[in-house]
This record gives sequence, structure tokens and C-alpha cells, in this order.
Amino acid sequence: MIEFLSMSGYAAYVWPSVGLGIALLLLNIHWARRLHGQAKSEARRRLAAGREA
Amino acid sequence: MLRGLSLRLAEGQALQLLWPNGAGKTSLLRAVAGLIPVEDGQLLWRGNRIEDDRAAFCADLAFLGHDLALKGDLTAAENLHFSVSLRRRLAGGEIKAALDEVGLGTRADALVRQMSAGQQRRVALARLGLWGARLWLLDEPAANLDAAGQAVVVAALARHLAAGGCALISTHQPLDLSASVNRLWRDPKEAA
Amino acid sequence: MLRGLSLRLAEGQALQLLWPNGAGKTSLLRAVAGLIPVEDGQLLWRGNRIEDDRAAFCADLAFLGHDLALKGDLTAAENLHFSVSLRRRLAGGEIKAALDEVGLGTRADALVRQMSAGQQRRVALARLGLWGARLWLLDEPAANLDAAGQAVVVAALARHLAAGGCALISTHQPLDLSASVNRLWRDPKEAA
Amino acid sequence: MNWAWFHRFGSPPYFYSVAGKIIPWLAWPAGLLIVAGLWGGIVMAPPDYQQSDAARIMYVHVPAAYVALMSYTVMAIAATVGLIWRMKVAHAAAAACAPIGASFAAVCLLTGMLWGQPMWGTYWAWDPRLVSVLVLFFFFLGYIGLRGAIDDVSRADRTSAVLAIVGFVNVPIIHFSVIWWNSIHQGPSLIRKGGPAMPASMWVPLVLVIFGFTFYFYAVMLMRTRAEVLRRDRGGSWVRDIVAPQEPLP
Amino acid sequence: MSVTASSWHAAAQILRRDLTLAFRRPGEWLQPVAFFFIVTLLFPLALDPELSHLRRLAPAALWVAAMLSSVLAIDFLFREDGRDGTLEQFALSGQSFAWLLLAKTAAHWVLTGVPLALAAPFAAIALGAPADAIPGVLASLLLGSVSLSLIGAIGAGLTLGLRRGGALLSLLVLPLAVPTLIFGARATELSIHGESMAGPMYLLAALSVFGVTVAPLAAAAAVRISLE
Amino acid sequence: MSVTASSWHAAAQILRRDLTLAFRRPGEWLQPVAFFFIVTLLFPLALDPELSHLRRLAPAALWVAAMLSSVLAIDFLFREDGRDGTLEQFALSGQSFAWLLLAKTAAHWVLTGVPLALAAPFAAIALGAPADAIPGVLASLLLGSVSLSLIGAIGAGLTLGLRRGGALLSLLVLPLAVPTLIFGARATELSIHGESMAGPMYLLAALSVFGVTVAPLAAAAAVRISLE
Ligand code: HEM
Ligand SMILES: Nc1ncnc2c1ncn2[C@@H]1O[C@H](COP(=O)(O)OP(=O)(O)OP(=O)(O)O)[C@@H](O)[C@H]1O
Ligand SMILES: Nc1ncnc2c1ncn2[C@@H]1O[C@H](COP(=O)(O)OP(=O)(O)OP(=O)(O)O)[C@@H](O)[C@H]1O
Ligand SMILES: [Mg+2]
Ligand SMILES: [Mg+2]
Repeated sequence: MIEFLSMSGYAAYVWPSVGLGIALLLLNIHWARRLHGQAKSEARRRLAAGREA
Repeated sequence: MLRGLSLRLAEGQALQLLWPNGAGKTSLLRAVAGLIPVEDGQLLWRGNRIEDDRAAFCADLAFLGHDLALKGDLTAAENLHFSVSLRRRLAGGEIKAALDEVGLGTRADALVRQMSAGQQRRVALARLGLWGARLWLLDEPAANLDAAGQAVVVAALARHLAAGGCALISTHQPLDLSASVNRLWRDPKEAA
Repeated sequence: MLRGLSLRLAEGQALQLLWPNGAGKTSLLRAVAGLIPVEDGQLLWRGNRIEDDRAAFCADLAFLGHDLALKGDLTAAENLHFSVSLRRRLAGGEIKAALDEVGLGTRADALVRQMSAGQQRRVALARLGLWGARLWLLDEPAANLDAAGQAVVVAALARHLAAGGCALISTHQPLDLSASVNRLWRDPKEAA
Repeated sequence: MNWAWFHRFGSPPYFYSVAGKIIPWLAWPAGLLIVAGLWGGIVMAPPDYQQSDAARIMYVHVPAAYVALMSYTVMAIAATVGLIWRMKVAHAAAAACAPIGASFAAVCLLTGMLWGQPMWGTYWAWDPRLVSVLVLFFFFLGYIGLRGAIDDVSRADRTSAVLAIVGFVNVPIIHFSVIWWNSIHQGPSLIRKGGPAMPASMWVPLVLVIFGFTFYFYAVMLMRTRAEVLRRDRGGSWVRDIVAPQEPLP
Repeated sequence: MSVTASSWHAAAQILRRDLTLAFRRPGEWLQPVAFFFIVTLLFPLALDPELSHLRRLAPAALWVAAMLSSVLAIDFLFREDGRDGTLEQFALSGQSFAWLLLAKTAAHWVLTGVPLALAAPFAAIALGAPADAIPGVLASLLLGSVSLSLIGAIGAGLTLGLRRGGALLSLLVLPLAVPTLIFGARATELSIHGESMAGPMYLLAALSVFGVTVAPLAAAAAVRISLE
Repeated sequence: MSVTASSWHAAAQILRRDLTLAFRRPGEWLQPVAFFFIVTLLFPLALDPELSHLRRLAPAALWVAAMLSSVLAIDFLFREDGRDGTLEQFALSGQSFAWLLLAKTAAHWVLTGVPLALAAPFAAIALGAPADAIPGVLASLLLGSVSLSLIGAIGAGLTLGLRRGGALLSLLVLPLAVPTLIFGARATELSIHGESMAGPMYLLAALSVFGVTVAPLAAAAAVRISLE
């Protein structure tokens, strides 16, 4: 296991790369969902404002 | 450019300059405000020479030129807040009231960029009222305004004059100010 | 933005749009000129769809917007020369005559930068005449003009209509065109 | 050919609901492929005979690079469709591609740098392939900047579409840079005459991750496009049914 | 009633107009050249100024300065005509819009690219290049500035009407101009070393030809949108 | 009728206003940073790109790029406020005009100088500087950009209202900024070589102090003239 994690000495390069890849995948999903949420709440705000006026 | 002019404004008095194109209305207003130097002659405010205490004069002065000094990326309320704060501290609710007076109460939080030319001019008029200055210098305040907009200008002026302010206004169409002390000046050569 | 509009202009006819601020006068004129896309609906010129032959339509069109398309560093005559040359070759003396008609005969060689707002607008009016277009689209042609300047606009329009042209004009004060086919349109909802 | 489906896709409500149904069908395969591929590549595959375990960076670097190029391509195509057929949904899709593409380009650059240090002895070199990817990254940023600088949505759509199309010249440059110039970067090793230049235990996981990333890209792009469509039509009547379905009509 | 103007006549008028305007204010087209000189001079100041050292740097300094002053100048290509309504009139003139914009770009090249190319040999010598390199430096900048102007025209069209076009403009234009920079600097370097610069010059010429065909169309599309 | 506003209150309002405006359009203050990166990127592309070679060039490339992006950004310091009449209102507000302009300059430095200094270490590393140099590069740019902003304010005031301010502005500002360039580049160079950079840093600090006292007055005089 230790041997696997050490990546024959390249651990300092391999694991950050894998980490970057996974972060990329997770962050893009997060950003996309946040955008969707913002669009929805903005639309809701608009509708509410329209009803008041 | 202009020579041999002499004019005097009393409290509660408005003077409308109805001079033709290029006669020097804009130049006169800017000279009075101190934005362009006066080559010859002198300006008095409350009996003192303006050069002697420009800060005091500025505190009494509100100038509205062709350019409205509004930021398109700020809302109407923010615009009023930032520009009035340079002169005095605002109490809560004042801005809302001022916007109501010019008929923009519901649009306080709209970006000025998204307003039409006429609405922007109304925001600038609201600012005039908030400054609380004694002397208003207005350069074509009714430009771009429809009949309703002109009524807003007239009402704002009437309030100002009734409160003892005075105003110097350049226009192409005379504004119908009911104030008895409203005067028209149709030709720069005529004495006022 | 505008919906359910329908209008038709005949030769020698002028239509003045007297709509209030923000009603869409500027937008309508720019859409007719093809400067902003028409989302729905169609424009016909001499019975053909404009999209089908835009160059032919442009040759018949003169547009005068808020911006006058004049270069401050060129003289009035040079401005007219360069802008008319894009459309047709000029004969000698035409420019001088056109400037005379708008009352600027003596200022042909003055830089436009040194002219007042009203004089600049007159130069733009002179250009309209020189283009020789059939359809004039004028956005607030009398803005910034004094009474004499407005008379110049009216005279230029009268000549144009008499020669069989037609015009679509946005204004805040109706222009007093004696042409019998002059129509006013006070509200976008009213059919024309 | 029947173009009805194309026009139907141009209608925001239809797009919104159909895309919402498609997304899971992309997302789940993407997840499975990526997990399988990364497992195969990082745990199972043998170390490279030259680069030993450093070669495992490949399983992130190469898919990220492919997807970065693909997202620019998709963006340019969507922009063209939007410009020609005046299709708002296509513009929204182009807008959605830019941030995703920028993030993939950034990861391609960063993993490339992390790979470069052990292999070339330096994080960064001024090499045609590397520089052209950096330029790609700047194009994404420029596209985002231009779009952000224009307030009017329709103007922003069309202006940035022109930029997306013009910038497309860079994509073939990136791809062929290793062939046209003598680059320190590796030449094509997967898709080339005579088959992949590595054993199946190495290239099969790589292909899995590449397909996984591709599905992932389309899933996220559709998510962003839906959000974008909603944002633009926030006043539209169909939006009410989505954001506040239970409320009665006023 | 009137003889319509041919497209060549129209283009010639635009060229004449832009040159007339520029010569009324000579300060303006001298500015990019002055900027170019100042930027090349900044390098020796920021480095320890050994000539042998500087000479290796000369192509980079010349080309970076040339690109920056070109980008700085291109910002004005359409800005004023857009602001005062002239571009609207171009669009409504019945002539091909792309063609008229190409004429404007040509005028711009005459007013900035040519002076830049004429100034470059002096800057090169100040940076330690030999006198033999003068024709090569001149030729490479003359040719390179054509494609810089054309690429710049696209950027100027895209950022027309934006409040802070300048910085965004360079963000859009500089990446597109990277090939010009690489080939141009290579040509200049070869000429400083007294070698044949034919290879990169052909590539620069190819870039210019490509630019002439593509740039006006892209610029016209962008400008038209910004006029709305 | 009203409590007049203190000058600190007024300055704080201007700062808040300018930051609010900037954050409404984040693209705008990121652009100078992007420009900075692109310009530093141009150098290696125009040279034969060997890192050992590049490292000697790094201070020059960093500082020339920083100066240019600072000049590019400073063009907007007063332009919009001048165009829409805000500066007129500042002049008539009864507050010290120079003081209000200093507040605007401070906001500008926060929006451009600070991001530039934060970006510089990355660019330095791409140009081959060692990681140890990061604090030094950051500090020298942070301090240097103060005086760049102040000098820039004078230039922005002088060119306010000119149609083609941009190019002229750089002609005025760049020569004035030469001392900043020399000391700044020297400080960066020392920090890249791992030596003490105290000497040039004191000089940079002195330039900034001098700038704070002189620049607002000069800028105010210049802006006032251009308002006429
Ligand atoms: C910052 C540095 C790097 C960048 C920007 C970069 C960029 C790219 C790009 C864009 C591709 C896709 C090419 C295409 O689809 O046409 C690619 C593929 C690849 N890269 Fe890199 N790379 C970098 C460093 C490295 C390093 C250091 C290595 C290994 C020593 C490497 C090995 C590979 C391999 C093996 C491929 C797949 C080639 C193929 O099958 O087509 N890269 N890289
Ligand atoms: N920058 C300038 N250079 C030279 N002359 C100028 C300048 N600005 C204005 N003038 C001249 O000064 C005179 C007065 O101009 P001013 O703008 O004050 O007129 P105005 O009464 O406001 O006209 P309008 O009704 O057209 O606004 C005009 O004859 C004009 O030509
Ligand atoms: N860039 C824009 N973004 C959003 N709305 C706009 C924009 N420009 C104009 N509008 C809106 O479109 C409507 C019509 O504007 P338009 O300029 O055509 O009016 P107008 O009739 O010419 O008014 P005015 O008499 O004030 O010139 C207005 O309500 C305005 O608020
Ligand atoms: Mg006036
Ligand atoms: Mg209008």
C-alpha cells in the first residue's frame, strides 16, 4: 500500500494531478448547480415583484 | 464672449434665459458656477466676492449641466446617496421621498443605465432637491422631457422658490413657472 | 418592444411621431433603417421586402439620428463632401448651395468643432438634402434648435415632400409642416 | 430531412424539459466510466517502462486536454448555429461551454506542468503545444470577459459568437503543433497509424476515462445551459410553472 | 437623379478622409511611434545595460513594443466613428460594410504601421543591432504590421461601444497575434544575425493574406452588432 | 438645514462608490491583470525560450509589463467621471478637489495595483525565478504600484477630455515613471538572486511618499483646466 501511494517516488506529481482531476469534476458540478439555483431564485424574485406591482 | 451683462437675483426668484442658439447660455452658467474663468467683471454672492470664499459659495450652489453626473451601473438610490454624501449626511428615508417627488418612487432600485433619457433627468432633479442648495443653475433642464417630465421640473422649481431659493435657468421653451418673481430674458442685449 | 404597429407612407407624405418619452420612437426609426433587427413583422419598400435587397433600400434612405455623424475636425463642406461621396458623385457647387439653403453659406469652411449645437444640426440637415434619398428618417430633428433653426428644418422637409419624398419623424413638439399630407400620431396604440 | 426537431430544440421550455431528462443518462455513464478508467489506470495498469509511475498522470492530463479542445469546438459550433439561425438556446449553450472549457484547459495545463517537472526537468517550457494551450485558455477568458462586458444579452451573444468563431483557428494549431514544429511534447500515441503505442492494459483505461470525461462534459454543459435559459427567460410564462408550480394564478 | 459611387471611389474617399483627419492632428499618429520608442527604451533601463546582452534581446523588445503600440492605437480605429454616428451612416450607405471597414483599416495601417516600421531600425540600432540589419528589420515590421492591423480590427470591432474597451481589447487581440509575434521576431532575429529571413517572411505574408480575407468580415459582423 | 459632510466621510464615500462600481463589473479590474500576464508571456515567445536565459530578463519583463498595464488601466481613472459630469460635481462640492481625487486614486490602486502585485509572483516563476523570490517580487510590486498609480493620476488628469488620451497618456507617464522602473526592477532582481533588497525598497517608498504629496495637487489642477 505504501509502495502504491509512493508511486515509485513520483507521488508529489501524480497525486496532486489526480486531485486536480477530481476537484475539476466536483467543482464543475457544484458551479453548474449553483448557477441553476441562482437562476431559479432570481426568477422567483421577479415573479414576486411582478405580482406586487 | 459675453460683455456688458449685469444681473441680480433675489430670494424666491427665477430667471429664465431664452437666448438663441450659441448666444452663451451654457457659458454664462458655467462661469457663474466657477467652472470657467471670468475674464472681466465680478460675481457677488450674499454681498461677498465669490473668489474670497469659494467653498461657502459651493455649499449654496447646485449645478445641473448637460451631463447629469449619474453612474449607469448604480441604482437611482445609490446615485443619490453617493453624490449627496459628498455634501451632507443623509437621514434615512430622504432619498425615497425625493424619488417619490419626481415620480420614480417605484424605480429606486433600478440601474440608471436601464432608464430612458427622461427618467435619468428626473433622477438628477431629485438630487437637486436633496442637496439643499440656495442657488440652482440649470442648463436646459427640460431637454428630452415630455409634458409630464416638464411638469416635474416646474414643480421642483416651484418648491425651491417657495422655500426662498433662487434659480438661473437656460431654456429654449419658457417654463411656465407661476412664481410671481419669474422673469424671462429673451436677448442677451436686453438688461435684466 | 413595440407590438401591433402598422403604418404606410405615401409619396409626399410626412408622419410625425409625437409619442411620450420611452415609447419607442428611436427604436422604431432604427428598426426601419435596419440598424436593429425586427423580431416579428415585415417591412416593405416599394412593394418588395427590404431584406431581399437591402442595398437598394439603403440607396433610397436617409437616416438622421441623435448622433450627427459629423467630424469636428473637418469643415462643414468637407464633412458634406466625404459623407455624400459614399453614395454618389458630387457636381461642383452642390455643397455650397446646400449650405446656403440651411443658412450656413458663409461658414462652409469653418470647422464643425467650432460650431454650436444648433449650427451642427444645420450641417446635418444640409447633408440630408444632398443625399437625394426618397425616405427620410429623422429622430428629433429640431432638438437644440432655436426658432430660426426649426424654420430651417421645416423648409428642408417641405422641399423634400414637394419633390415626392416621404418622411418619418420623431418629435416632442409638432413641426408645423404645411404639407397637406402631414400627419401626427400621438400615441403608439392609435392606428395610423 | 425533417428539421422540426431542430426548431423544437430552439424553444426554451422544450429544451429545458428535454435537457433535464437527458442529463442523468449522461451523468451516470460518465461516473461509471471515469471510476472504472481511473481505477484501471492508476491502480491496475502496469507502470510505463520509461516513465514508470509518473505516466499515470496521463489518465487525467490527456482526457482533460481532449475535453478542453472539444469544449472550444462545441462552443464555436453552438455560436455559429446561434448566429445563423438566431437561436437563443444555442447561444446559451455556447455561453455554458466557456467556463467549463476554461477549467479543463487549466487542469490540462496544471497536470501537464506536474508531469513536465519529472519528465523534462521543468514545470514550464516555451513550447508550441504548451503555448497554444495557454492561448486557448486566454481565449476562454477573453470570451468570458467580452460576454461580461456587454449588458444587452442579445448583443453579448452575437458579439461573443464572432470571437468564438475567430478563435477557432487555434484548435487545429494545438492539435498539429507537435507535428508542425519540433516540440518537446509527445506526439500522438493513441490514435495513429498502426494502433496505439502502448499495451491494452494502458490504453483501455485511458479510453474509458476519455469517454467518461466527454459524457461528463455534455452533462455539465446541459446543466449550465438550462440555468442560462432560465436566467434569460426569467420573465417568461413557462418559468413560473417551473419555479413556483403550486401557486395559483394571480 | 444621381450617379451612384463605385466601391473603389467610396474606399478612396474614406482613405482620404481618415488621412485628412489625421494630418489635422499630427500629434495623434505620432503617438504610437513615440510609445514604441519609449517602450523599447524601458528595457535597457530595467536591465543592466550591456550591449552584447541587449542585442540578443533586441528582436523581443522590438516586437513586444510594436505589438503593444499597435494594440494601443487600434483602440481608436472605430471608436470615434462609432460614437459620432459615422459608422451607422456607413452601414446605411448601400456599400459593402466590410469593404468600407477594410478601407478604414488600410488608412489606419498607413498611419500607424508604416511609421512604426520606419522607426524600428532606429530602435534596433539603439539596442545594438548592426546597420546591415536595417532593411530586414524594416521589411519584417512592415509586413508584420499589416496582419497586426487586421487582427486588431477584429478586436476593435468586438469591443466597440464598451466602456473600457482598451484592456479587454488587448486581452482579445494579443493571443490572436501570437503567430505574428513569433514569425516576426524570428525574421528580425535572422536579419540581425545577417541570415536569410525568407522563411518567416513567407509565413508573415501568408498571415496577412489570411487576415485580409477574414478580418473585415469578422469586424463588420461585430461592428454591426454593436451599432444596435 | 444640513450637517455638512467631513472630508474623511466624503473620501470614504468615493472609495465605496468606486469599489461598488468595480465589483458590479468584475471583468474590468481583472483585465489589467490578464494584460500583465499576456505581456510577460510575449517575451519568451519572441526569444529563444531557454529558462536560464529568461531568468536574467525576468525583472525587466515583469516591470515593463507592470508599468504598461498600470498605464493602460490609469487611462480610466478620471475618464468616465469626466465624461458624465461627475468631476464637475466634485469640483463644486465644496470639498478639497485634490483630496477627492486622491480618494479616487486610492480606489484605483486597490483595484489594479494590488491584483497586479498578487499576480506578479506567478509570472516571475513562469520566467524562471526561484520560489524563494516570491515575497520579494510581491513586496516590490506592491510598493512600486503605489507610485505608479500616483504618477498615473497626473497623466490621467492632463489627458482628460482628449479624444485619444491613451497613447498620449503613456508618453507623459512612462518617462515620469522611469525612477520607479529602475528601483523596482533592481529590487526584483535582488530578490530573485536572493539578496537583500532594502536599498531600492527605501527609494521606492520615498517615491511613493513624494507622490502622495505632489500628485493629487497636480492632478487637481490639470482636471480643473480640462473641465472648462
Ligand atoms: C503544461 C504542459 C502540457 C500541456 C499544455 C499539454 C497539452 C496537451 C494537449 C492539448 C494534448 C491533447 C492533444 C490533442 O488531442 O491533439 C496532450 C496530449 C498528451 N500529452 Fe500533454 N501537455 C503538457 C505536458 C505533457 C507532458 C509533460 C507529457 C509527458 C511527458 C505529456 C504527454 C501527453 C500525452 C502522452 C498525450 C496524448 C497524446 C495523444 O495520444 O495524442 N503532456 N497534451
Ligand atoms: N470650445 C469652444 N471653442 C470656441 N468657441 C466655442 C466653444 N464652445 C462654445 N463656443 C462658442 O461660444 C458661443 C456660446 O456657446 P454656448 O454653448 O454658451 O451657447 P448656448 O447659448 O448654450 O447655445 P445652445 O442653445 O446651442 O446650447 C457660441 O457662439 C459657440 O460657437
Ligand atoms: N439599451 C436598452 N436596454 C433596455 N431597454 C432599453 C434600452 N434602450 C431603450 N430601452 C427601452 O426601450 C423603450 C423605448 O426607447 P426609445 O429610446 O425608443 O424611446 P423614445 O421614444 O425614443 O424616447 P425619448 O423620447 O426619451 O427619446 C424605453 O422604455 C427604454 O427604457
Ligand atoms: Mg447650451
Ligand atoms: Mg429617442
